Amino acid sequence: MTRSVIAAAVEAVLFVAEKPVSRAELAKTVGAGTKAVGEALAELDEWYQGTGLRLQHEDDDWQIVTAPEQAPFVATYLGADRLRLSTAALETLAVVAYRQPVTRAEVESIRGVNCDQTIYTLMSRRLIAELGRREAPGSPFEYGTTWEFLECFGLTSLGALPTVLSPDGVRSDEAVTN
Amino acid sequence: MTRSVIAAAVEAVLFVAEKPVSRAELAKTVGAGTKAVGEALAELDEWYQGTGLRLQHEDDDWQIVTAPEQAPFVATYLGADRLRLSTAALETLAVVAYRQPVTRAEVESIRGVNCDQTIYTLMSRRLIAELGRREAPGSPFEYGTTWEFLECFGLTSLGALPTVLSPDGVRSDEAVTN
Amino acid sequence: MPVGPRPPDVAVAGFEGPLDLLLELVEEKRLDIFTVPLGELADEYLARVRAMDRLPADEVSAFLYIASRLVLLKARSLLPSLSPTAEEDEVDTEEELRLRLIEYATTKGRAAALGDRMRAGERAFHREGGTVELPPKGGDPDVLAAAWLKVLSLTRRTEEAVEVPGERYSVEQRTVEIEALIAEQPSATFATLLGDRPTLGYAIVTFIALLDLYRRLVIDITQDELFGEIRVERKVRRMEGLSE
Repeated sequence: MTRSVIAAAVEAVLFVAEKPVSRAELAKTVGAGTKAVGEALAELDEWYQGTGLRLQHEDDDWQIVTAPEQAPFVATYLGADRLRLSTAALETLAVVAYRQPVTRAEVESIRGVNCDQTIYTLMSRRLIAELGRREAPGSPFEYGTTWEFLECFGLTSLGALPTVLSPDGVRSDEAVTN
Repeated sequence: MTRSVIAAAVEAVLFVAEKPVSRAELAKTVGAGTKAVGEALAELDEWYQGTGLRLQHEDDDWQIVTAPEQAPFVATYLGADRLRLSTAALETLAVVAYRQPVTRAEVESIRGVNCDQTIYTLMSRRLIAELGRREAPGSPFEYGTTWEFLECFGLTSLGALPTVLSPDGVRSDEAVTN
Repeated sequence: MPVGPRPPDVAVAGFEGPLDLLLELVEEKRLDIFTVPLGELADEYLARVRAMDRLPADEVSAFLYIASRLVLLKARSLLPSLSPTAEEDEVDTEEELRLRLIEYATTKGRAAALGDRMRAGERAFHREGGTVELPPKGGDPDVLAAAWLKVLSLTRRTEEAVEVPGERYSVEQRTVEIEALIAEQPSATFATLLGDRPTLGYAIVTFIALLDLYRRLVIDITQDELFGEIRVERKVRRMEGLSE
């Protein structure tokens, strides 16, 4: 039941890391190739099924986090607050999450209302962030979700966003990928 | 290959804890008896054989640590010549540095989120310290940066902190001086 | 829960916005979003807008935009000769509005899915890494300053965001006013109805009121030339018993 030497080393490094670690840095740290590290990460991911831990990643940055099922106990221990968002804020968050990178004007065009307020709310809760400016007239900011967003919603990656069917039941795949 | 429900909960709590947790507190947190928690700890201990993690205890205080065999990789990662802090910890450190002496409630009101964990992290890294209690209702602790903070950031004194213009370009003088 | 100012998320009379209201009408009537002629919803849409007690001035224009498109779609279905101009055709088709509605419905579904996750509270937690014994080194003061700037900017924006425009007009009240005026004098111009230096909110509410009066056959609206004066006239009621 032992795991590969590289997986154990990667696990130890991720355990002490204060923030997500890129696969390249993991490779450098444990003295292995990025391909081997990729396999080690897959091994850990599988290993953590059914345990109190899981592997979370955004692009190629990785971190060990607690399993969402254990949230009540961990929140009790940490004295953490429950996240609460209004329907309006959730709608804006949904547009940003599934359509990122997205500008404020695009969010407003989809929701049909002014979104200044909800965008500020989501930014001050660190759920979304400005990614940079789009090369377009007016150079508007583009927004995307943050690492905290994945953590707050218990998603291991953006690919784990819930699949929601549109009313016709077919255009379900436009998330993220566009 | 799943582990018991209690073991997964105990694992998640020990994972986020940054100091040893007593069996009694674990039992209270996960809502189980001390005997059941003892069995869960034995289960975890066995589970961690051959992985990058270990269960360590002193008397009846428990903690997850990295496996001794992985020490070289951990040292490589941590020993790299730069400070690693999560975004949350860095923001909290910024508030303390520019606004000291400051209470936890003040830090939270400025950052807009709960800061218990990051304050603990910064204290354990000796970047901030309790200065004493404020003469105010509840006598809250006041926090400030340490000598190690100055050394870590290569600052000769707090007066050498970079001047920051606030977003509207006028409130530049609220750092340190107040 | 974060301490500090909490910006209100204003829902307009129970709706998150004009598309939300339109979607609600479709769902309430159990209509098929893909086939229902949207123009058929114009009357009901206007009625619901009229029933709203107070509309925040900064959201009224969005409601007006949807309302006017629905009225146009209805007019075309009643009068096939009212074919769209080439210009309108590009931006103002029923299909485009329908696609927006479908996309909004999808967004609402996604928001609900995220909301379920949020309410279930099944979130992950990371370690802050507090067990490290080595003395820290290699901090970058500029990175620290940047973090402070970010905190400052988030705090500041939240404070600004709390300001809410105070000016509000009621469509219902304005409709009553215009109806009374038109009962006394047979006609008026849009300009006189607006008065001197109207605010945007006042102009929009006045316009919605006119659309509503027009829908209820109280007034006729004429405009002799492009950008010319819009005339509002009391509608000549036909004798009872005669069909329209």
